[in-house]
Amino acid sequence: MNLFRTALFLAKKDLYSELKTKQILTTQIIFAGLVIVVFSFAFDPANNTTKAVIPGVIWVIIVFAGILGLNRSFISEQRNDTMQGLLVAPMEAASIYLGKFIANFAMMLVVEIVSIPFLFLLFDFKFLGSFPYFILVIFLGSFGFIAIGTFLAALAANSKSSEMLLPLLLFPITTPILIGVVQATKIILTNVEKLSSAIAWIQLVTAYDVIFFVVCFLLIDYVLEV
Amino acid sequence: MIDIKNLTKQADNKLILRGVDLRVEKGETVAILGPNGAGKSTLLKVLATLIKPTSGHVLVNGLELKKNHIEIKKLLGYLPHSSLLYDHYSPLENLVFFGNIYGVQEVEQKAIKLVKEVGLSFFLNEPVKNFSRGMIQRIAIARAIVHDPEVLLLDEPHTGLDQGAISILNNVILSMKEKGATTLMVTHDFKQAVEICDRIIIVKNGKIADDFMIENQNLRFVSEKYELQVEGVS
Amino acid sequence: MNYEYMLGAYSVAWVVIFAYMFIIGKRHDKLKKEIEFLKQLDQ
Amino acid sequence: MSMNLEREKAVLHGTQLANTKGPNISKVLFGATVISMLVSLYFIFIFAAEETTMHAAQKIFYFHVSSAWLAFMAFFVTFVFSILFLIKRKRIFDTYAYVSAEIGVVFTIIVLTTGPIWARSAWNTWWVWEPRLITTLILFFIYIAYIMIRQMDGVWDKKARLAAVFGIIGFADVPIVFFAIRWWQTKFHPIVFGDGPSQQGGGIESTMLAALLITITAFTILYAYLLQKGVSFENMRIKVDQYKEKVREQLEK
Repeated sequence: MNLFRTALFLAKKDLYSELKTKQILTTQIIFAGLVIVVFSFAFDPANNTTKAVIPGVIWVIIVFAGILGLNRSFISEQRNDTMQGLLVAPMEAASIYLGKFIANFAMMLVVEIVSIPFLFLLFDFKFLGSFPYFILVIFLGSFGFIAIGTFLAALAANSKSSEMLLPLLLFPITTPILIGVVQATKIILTNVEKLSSAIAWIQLVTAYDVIFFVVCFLLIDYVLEV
Repeated sequence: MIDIKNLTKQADNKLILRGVDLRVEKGETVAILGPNGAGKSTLLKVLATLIKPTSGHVLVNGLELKKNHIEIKKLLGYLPHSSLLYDHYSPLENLVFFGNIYGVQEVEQKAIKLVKEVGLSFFLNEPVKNFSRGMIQRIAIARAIVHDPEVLLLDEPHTGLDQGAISILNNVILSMKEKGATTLMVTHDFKQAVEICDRIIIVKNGKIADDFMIENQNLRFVSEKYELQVEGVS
Repeated sequence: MNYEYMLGAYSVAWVVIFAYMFIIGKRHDKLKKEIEFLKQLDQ
Repeated sequence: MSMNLEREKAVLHGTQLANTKGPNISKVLFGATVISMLVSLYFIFIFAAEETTMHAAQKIFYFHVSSAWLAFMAFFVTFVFSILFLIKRKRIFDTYAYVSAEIGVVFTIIVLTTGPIWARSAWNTWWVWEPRLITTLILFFIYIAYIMIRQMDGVWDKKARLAAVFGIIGFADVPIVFFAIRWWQTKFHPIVFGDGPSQQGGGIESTMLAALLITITAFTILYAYLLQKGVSFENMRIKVDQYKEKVREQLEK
């Protein structure tokens, strides 16, 4: 239980400091807004066929805004070598991972809560699908993406050019999640009759989430080892 | 308290520590002297579990470092060059956070008391980023002792401090010593070393070159020994 | 008889394999030069 | 470990950086590679029956499949040696993992170039969003990332450790990627193109099967040769670096 206790302290520390500076969240949300605007240039919002790209746009926002936050989460610990402070403290490496994961995930959810309604509003999208399932897909997709993203951010933080390295590591590894959640979102938003196949996708994403969360938990010791 | 046996550390192809044997008893205050690149900081980092040794054994309080790292980390207070503080946090918030991680009871009162001890209670709620080097170092030492460690590992704690800060720092170290804490201190400052420490270790080329006790704050004795070991050979 | 595809594919495959071997050879040469230099330095 | 260090120094003095037993194995493997390659070429072009619908273009298949086999095997070897490295922490395991990943990337390039040529001749399009092809592409990106981790600056054991972790994660990801893509494809676009002879169905003729198996054997030997060569090169490079460090230390004294 010590694992969760220290993880929560760490997550609280990160979120509280974010609350004070508001750097990352603001950047993420503004970035999400800009992506939406750029997409409105690329695909005419007045056109009805544009509705087909909405599921893709949602995940493009989440992925790119998420990358911004992930990049910062371990780099921010390099100032004054606070990472060393965490490493000499009596806690497991898994605790650090879990704490960072909780903080990143919470921030990701905030970005989603702000940007997705904004997207629907701007593209004049009438929500017809199943709302609980939509929430579930967003939740599971972000969970998996942030879980593996936090892990790889810890890995990439060892490099001097970690901002460039992280996307290269993260995107190939998360392809299954991205395929799964985009398909599931598409079905839920536009084609609710086929809900059973959306559920199949959700199961795939859930399986991925579980597998990689466990693998990351086991391997984080080696990443944070000094 | 600390027992190091045949410790080596190799980074890439460079041998930094080549077989260090050291035994430090409980309550001793040890200064580690030596030229740049001798491996002093590396030795300290190995003890602080920040560097994995290539070979050799380290026992702290009779516990093997590799196997019981959580228990050992609870005993250690580590103060490196950098402050390990979060910039936009106030001293209080920093100390409370680290105290929580270490599982300190009644952490808030403890933190306030420590900030008072290092003489910064006026700045209790100011963000650390506005502080001067001396103030940061004082908070940093408070951070290192927030959980009442039994072993203090200090890496050049006196550099860049003014006289007032040095005396506060020394008082803190001495009061820790009275509580029975063991202190290992890497330093270049012979004057401070003889003032606080009762044992001197000279490290050269990744090995312990000399190891002796000092009495009566005999600065000349230390300087002579040091010159004999370090400058005499080269 | 669409031989051109077959020839194209096989030439591409061999070009890649030989290019890789060529790169390995280059690395070897560079290292050998270095060793020669070090040997001379040794004497 | 200190024993090890002593021994490495002794080697440096004694044999003057030369590798004595390596070249023999290397030569044997090289000979075996050349012979088996020639045999496989004979089997592919002369022995194996020509396919009736695709004619000569079908012969791409032998190299394509063999390269894919080699690449997957190489990545599997990387995976195994990554795990071994994390457990045992011996540098040799890391060297094997690295060299194997590099060979894997080279042969993935062959798969990714011969694949479209095959697609062009068979289905008249350069790229098909077909599960195996996309999986290979993702695999290619994963191992490019792996090599980029190796290019980081820092001490070798840190790089080796991080790369090993990524090697494990990356390989564990491959089946899921394949599964996801396959599912994605079948759910939304029925497979228009018949699966080529690469599907292990009954459609393959015995002469073709023989040619394929021989090509795969030849490629496996080629892999062994490249791996041996690469590893002996890396070992030599490590020795030279150690030697240089020693010289530098002597100069400092």
